[in-house]
Amino acid sequence: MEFLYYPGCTLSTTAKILDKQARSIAAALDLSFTEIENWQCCGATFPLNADEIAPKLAAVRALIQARNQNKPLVTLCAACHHVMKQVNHQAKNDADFRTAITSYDADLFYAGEATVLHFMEVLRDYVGFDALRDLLEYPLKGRKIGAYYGCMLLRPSDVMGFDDAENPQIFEEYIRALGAVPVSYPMRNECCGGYRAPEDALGCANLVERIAKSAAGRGAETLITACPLCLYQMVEHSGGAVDVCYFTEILAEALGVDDDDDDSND
Amino acid sequence: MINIVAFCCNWCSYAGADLAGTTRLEYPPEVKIIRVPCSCRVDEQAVLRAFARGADGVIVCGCHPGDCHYSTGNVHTQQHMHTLFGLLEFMGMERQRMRLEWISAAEGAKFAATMREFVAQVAALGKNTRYGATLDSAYDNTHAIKLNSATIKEANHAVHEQILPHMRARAEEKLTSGAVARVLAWGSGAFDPSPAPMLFTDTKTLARMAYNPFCAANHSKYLIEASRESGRTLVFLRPCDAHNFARLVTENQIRRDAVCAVGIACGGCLLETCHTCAKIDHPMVDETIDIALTDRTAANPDARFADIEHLDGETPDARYAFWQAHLTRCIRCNACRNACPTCHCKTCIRDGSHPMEHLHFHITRAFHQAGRCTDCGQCGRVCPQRIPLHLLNRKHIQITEEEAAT
Amino acid sequence: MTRVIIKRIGVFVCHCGSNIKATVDTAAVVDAIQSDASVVHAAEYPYFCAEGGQQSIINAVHAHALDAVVVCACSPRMHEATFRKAATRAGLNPYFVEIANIREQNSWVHKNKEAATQKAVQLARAAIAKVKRAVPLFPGESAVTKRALVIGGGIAGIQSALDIAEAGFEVVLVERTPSIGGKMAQLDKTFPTLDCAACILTPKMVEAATHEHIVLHTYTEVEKVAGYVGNFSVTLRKRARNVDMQKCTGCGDCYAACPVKRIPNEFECGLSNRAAIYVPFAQAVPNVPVIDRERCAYFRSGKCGRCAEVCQPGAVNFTQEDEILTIECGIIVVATGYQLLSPDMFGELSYHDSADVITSLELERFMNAAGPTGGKLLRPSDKQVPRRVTFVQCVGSRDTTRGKPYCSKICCMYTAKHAIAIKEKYPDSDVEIFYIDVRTPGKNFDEFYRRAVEAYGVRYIKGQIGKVVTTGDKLHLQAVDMLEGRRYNTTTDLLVLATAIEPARGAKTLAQMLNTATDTNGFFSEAHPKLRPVESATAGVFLSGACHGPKDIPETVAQASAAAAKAIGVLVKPKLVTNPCIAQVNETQCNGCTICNAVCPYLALSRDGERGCTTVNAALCQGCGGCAAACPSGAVDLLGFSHAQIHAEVDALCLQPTTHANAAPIKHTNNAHGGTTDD
Amino acid sequence: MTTVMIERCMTCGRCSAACPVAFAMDVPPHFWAVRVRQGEGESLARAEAIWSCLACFCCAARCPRGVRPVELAEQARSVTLRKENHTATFADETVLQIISKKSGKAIPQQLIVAAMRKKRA
Repeated sequence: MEFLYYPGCTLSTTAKILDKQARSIAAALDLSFTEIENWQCCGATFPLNADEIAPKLAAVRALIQARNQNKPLVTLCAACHHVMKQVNHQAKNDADFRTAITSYDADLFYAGEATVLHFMEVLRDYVGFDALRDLLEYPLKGRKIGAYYGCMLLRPSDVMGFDDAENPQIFEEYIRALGAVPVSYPMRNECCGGYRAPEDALGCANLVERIAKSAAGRGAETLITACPLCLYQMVEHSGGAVDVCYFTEILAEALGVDDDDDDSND
Repeated sequence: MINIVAFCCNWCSYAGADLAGTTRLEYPPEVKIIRVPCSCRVDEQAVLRAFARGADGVIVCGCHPGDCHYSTGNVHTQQHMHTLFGLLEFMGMERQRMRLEWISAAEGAKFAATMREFVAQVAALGKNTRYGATLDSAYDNTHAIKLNSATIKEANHAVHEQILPHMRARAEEKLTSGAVARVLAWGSGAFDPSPAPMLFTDTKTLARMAYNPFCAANHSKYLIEASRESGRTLVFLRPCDAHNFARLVTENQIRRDAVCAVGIACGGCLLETCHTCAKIDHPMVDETIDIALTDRTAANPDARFADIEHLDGETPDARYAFWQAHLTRCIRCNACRNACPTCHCKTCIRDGSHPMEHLHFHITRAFHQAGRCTDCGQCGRVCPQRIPLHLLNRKHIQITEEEAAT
Repeated sequence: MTRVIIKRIGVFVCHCGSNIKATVDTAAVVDAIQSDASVVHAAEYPYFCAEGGQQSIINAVHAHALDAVVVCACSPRMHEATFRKAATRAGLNPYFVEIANIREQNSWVHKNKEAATQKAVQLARAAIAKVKRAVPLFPGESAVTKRALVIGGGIAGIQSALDIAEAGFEVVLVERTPSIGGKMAQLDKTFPTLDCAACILTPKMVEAATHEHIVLHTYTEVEKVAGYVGNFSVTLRKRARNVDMQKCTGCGDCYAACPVKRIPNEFECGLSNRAAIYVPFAQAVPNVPVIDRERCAYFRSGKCGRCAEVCQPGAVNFTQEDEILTIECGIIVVATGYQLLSPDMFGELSYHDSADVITSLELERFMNAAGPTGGKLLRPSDKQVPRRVTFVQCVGSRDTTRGKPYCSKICCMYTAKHAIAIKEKYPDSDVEIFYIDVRTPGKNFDEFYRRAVEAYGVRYIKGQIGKVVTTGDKLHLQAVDMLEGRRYNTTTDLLVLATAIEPARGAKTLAQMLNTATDTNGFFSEAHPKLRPVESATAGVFLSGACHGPKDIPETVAQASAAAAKAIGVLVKPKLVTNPCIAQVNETQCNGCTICNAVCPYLALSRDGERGCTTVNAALCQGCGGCAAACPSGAVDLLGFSHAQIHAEVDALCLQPTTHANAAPIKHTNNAHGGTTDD
Repeated sequence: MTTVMIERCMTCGRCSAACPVAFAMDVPPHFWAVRVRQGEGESLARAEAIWSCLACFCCAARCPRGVRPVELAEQARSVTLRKENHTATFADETVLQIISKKSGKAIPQQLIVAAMRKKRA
């Protein structure tokens, strides 16, 4: 199965490890990932003003490539994923938006035809968790792992279509497939406060503490996340209450493709 | 003075008109109301009749969607009138002369306002001379639109040649075993390009069976008669034949159990409609012969509505002139209705009507196929006057498809 | 139908005082229409609707041997019935009367006298043209099967069944579960009087089961409905209980002996367990167990049979099969009730995550003395009495995104009831209620709610809960207090969700079987929201209770009795009179293509396979005429509004009056649609 | 002025109950739609709350009426920024601020971009 891969700016800088792990996993699972040509930063946030067109064009250009090559567009970073799905949804459902992008640049004619997938959705829907279980070299027996979803993968749920926004299960099923014990805790879909990180360290610490406590209270030893900003926030503010890593790390480990090369996560 | 006929449903619009009266809301006396139990009672004949007798505008009024006294009557009204008005417009009648409006029993003011507006709109157009009471001899033939219809493309004769032996073999096998009493297939005529549907009952005659790009007749209609004979009938159906076959079975015209239906691959024939045909499936058949060979490479389904759009782009005057030029040549030979697989009424509603009503005959003929026509193109094919009758059908197909898409 | 050739028409032009006469020159109308050869008498009069006016029409019919009457007057919606009765008194068929509406649709909406007069003449001519093509019509009759079918054995169905049975008609009461009683049987107390639900319901259940006119079928579902008002034929599937109803004594030995015990009890909302052979609750009617075949060890593996061994009367019967019954009945009462919306889609409230988040129906079971805790309110997690109980209203109600757009109507009141009940039982406990609006319209309702606040100290907080987090034995609530305008974070021991109510499972399927409509929310639609609130759009199908929308018990019972009264109104009739203006099929023209069948909203048309043509069920046809318009060959016509009549009206209105006045009468061919050739 | 369906708000308060930071806001989310509806959008634009919004979408996700307060916050922010004609310089300062404060640590790129977006007119 062939996919177009959109790494995004964070995965090219501070979260190279996420990129690397994903690529090794894809190779191990026989998924063909072609990096999208000349990609531009997605903008990290989806503008909620109807009149802001320019910040969405980078996403439109990536989506057009996916449509033209007739391959699903795969993302890893929660922010990129959020922006891609939001822009795709708007292009599909908002005729004014379509007119606006075409007026901006006549080459940009796009109506939401591409499919946007998160790497986790590829694992679930194209590989299958059951098939994944059979491929493991080193199942994570007995490990207690909690999923930290954060905001951007889940909400708004009608656009993201990722999972039930209030009681998501996809990461838990993934953890279970890897042989570990999923730890479900109520705060797993709450916000880490990332958007306020520059100006309000105290507020962020507060939010992260509530999440970490909730997870630790249910016995999670490790938290996995798909978002570099969530990971950064957890590392910054949780005071080491729980161990946090990318969701790809545990799979790389279980598959035995984790080559421990640490050019890395910091 | 113009003349407007308003068909009003008893429960909403007629009561709304009464309310306009009770509250003394004036509207022009050109409007005359005919009371019907439900707007769905208004058929195309009533509307055509009104125009034929000199009405300059027709308005049909019913309950708002969801409020129908008979629960879903107005849904049918909407479908019927939308199609009928679209067809008339396509044939050059001004759309402003026809209207469908939802008016509730509480909307006296809306009734009066609608009628004022509609009368003004029709008055601006003046008396109706199109498809109306008087024959309009003033049309200018020089305006007639030239269609850039699909040019005849090559059919894939290889497909036909490859399949014909299999067809003969299947026919022989079934006739010999007694599984069927007759076989309906094309038989070669005196000349090569004139194969016609034939009933084969004797294996000795099977050599006459033909399958080539000139096999234009649609088999399905012949099954109406054949399936009523004793014993089963084997029939060979291309996708177009099969679609009409399924339609006729659904409409109880073909006794399904009396037919052994064999789907065959189609290489296309030299029929106008083949050039935009996208059908490759064979609904309701019992068995198939090499249907994977069906070749649509020469067809261009995207061009299906090209002529329609071309005509739609013209002015109503030009469209009217186009259809006048064609339809006044009609000699009412009824070949179109005899060949049409969905025209199967025992008696035709338009039998014995006035020459002016030839025009209405064709509107009616096309309108009655709405939602049923499979675009097989037989109507246009058989017309000795070369009237492009299939365009009327395609117009309502376009209307229906657009409606389904919204 | 014999065609009567109408040759002698009388036209009566009414002045309606000055209402018509002021704008229409009535004398000119009388003059003008006499040019029609068929009009043998024409007259004007100030008020034809008055007794004198009617009498003058009757006299004219006799004097001039009229065979039809046209009245130019007010709207037929006003006096058509009056003039038809007058015609009947004069010995004419009432359908030989046509009205030309020259008041509402002429004199009242036009000012120009000349134009209005001319239009009046045209309208009169249209009416004359129509009546010429009239045929005598006679209302049909159909018999009434003197039996009612009530679907659903909750309080609504029980009440309707009892009322109809008391009127002396036989009733078949069908219930899907093993016992009648419905949701009310699960309740503890009822608002606003706090009387015990079981105490008032169980006597009614027993009465329904023992009533001489009621036949009870529990564990039974409706499979198919055929027929029409007065003559329904309903197919029921009576599921195999595997216990002989006659032999069983209700001793209970079987379920005590059953080794399969850990099945969540549906009646107890899964809060306690039952065996594979069980009665749903102690007061079940009938008190006869059923075997849950999916769980029963005998049915799963063929091994066991303990229940049969201990059953002394030998009532357990593993070979029993589903039974198919056909019930003939005259009317059907739908009383299928409601169910609770699952709170699973509101994940932030942690119903899935914490045992101490429960629904209000689960709370009813905890509070009920016959419930899983014997009436003690114990939190599910640690079986301790909660010190604080928090309620949240509108979980899924008034919610256009994840829930239902409507107000579930009963939650405000039952939550107040729960609060009072908890305070009564545990006066030291702390009860807090989050609400959006408190809605208490109803007799003694607001007083009851105020009592909760004033006498019991229940704390009402205008606000909602946004997130519930469980840590240890506490539920942490992230909430808002709207009156304070700020966030309110608190903890509680037990959280009760007032989840929205929705139509019972299968309501939509049943509605399709009955060919009646449901609203956008899946509740059964009434025929008219104001004037026919307990009738469905399908004649002979009546609505009882919450199948029609959220309702409390008093309202349900009131509607159940109303439905019963309407039903009895049909059942007492010796014959049903049918509307004569119905579809008619010309069988020689019909080729049985069934295009018309598809447009009929009442399934009144069907193809007669033998004759190969469509036939009309006169009892079902409501006379909309959709079929007549749909038929391509004109084989279907609508009596009273026939093709010929409508075309004649069109001709009269469209052909220019001047030419028309001199023209010969329009020729009419036998072919209903056939064009005439006179223009 | 807004694409948010403010008229649907029935002031149930679920947005403020859902918001992880409403407790610290001068004007909690349940007031937002009402303020705009009453023509007091200006006062919302002046509120500190619109800057403390995390854009986490909890308010929108849990609103029973499909109102999206989160969008109002962003729209109010843009109104303010556009009025005050904030330029790129302001945003760049913010970025510098982040980087200087956290120097030496791995600040994810997306945070820098998001912060620029938030503060740029």
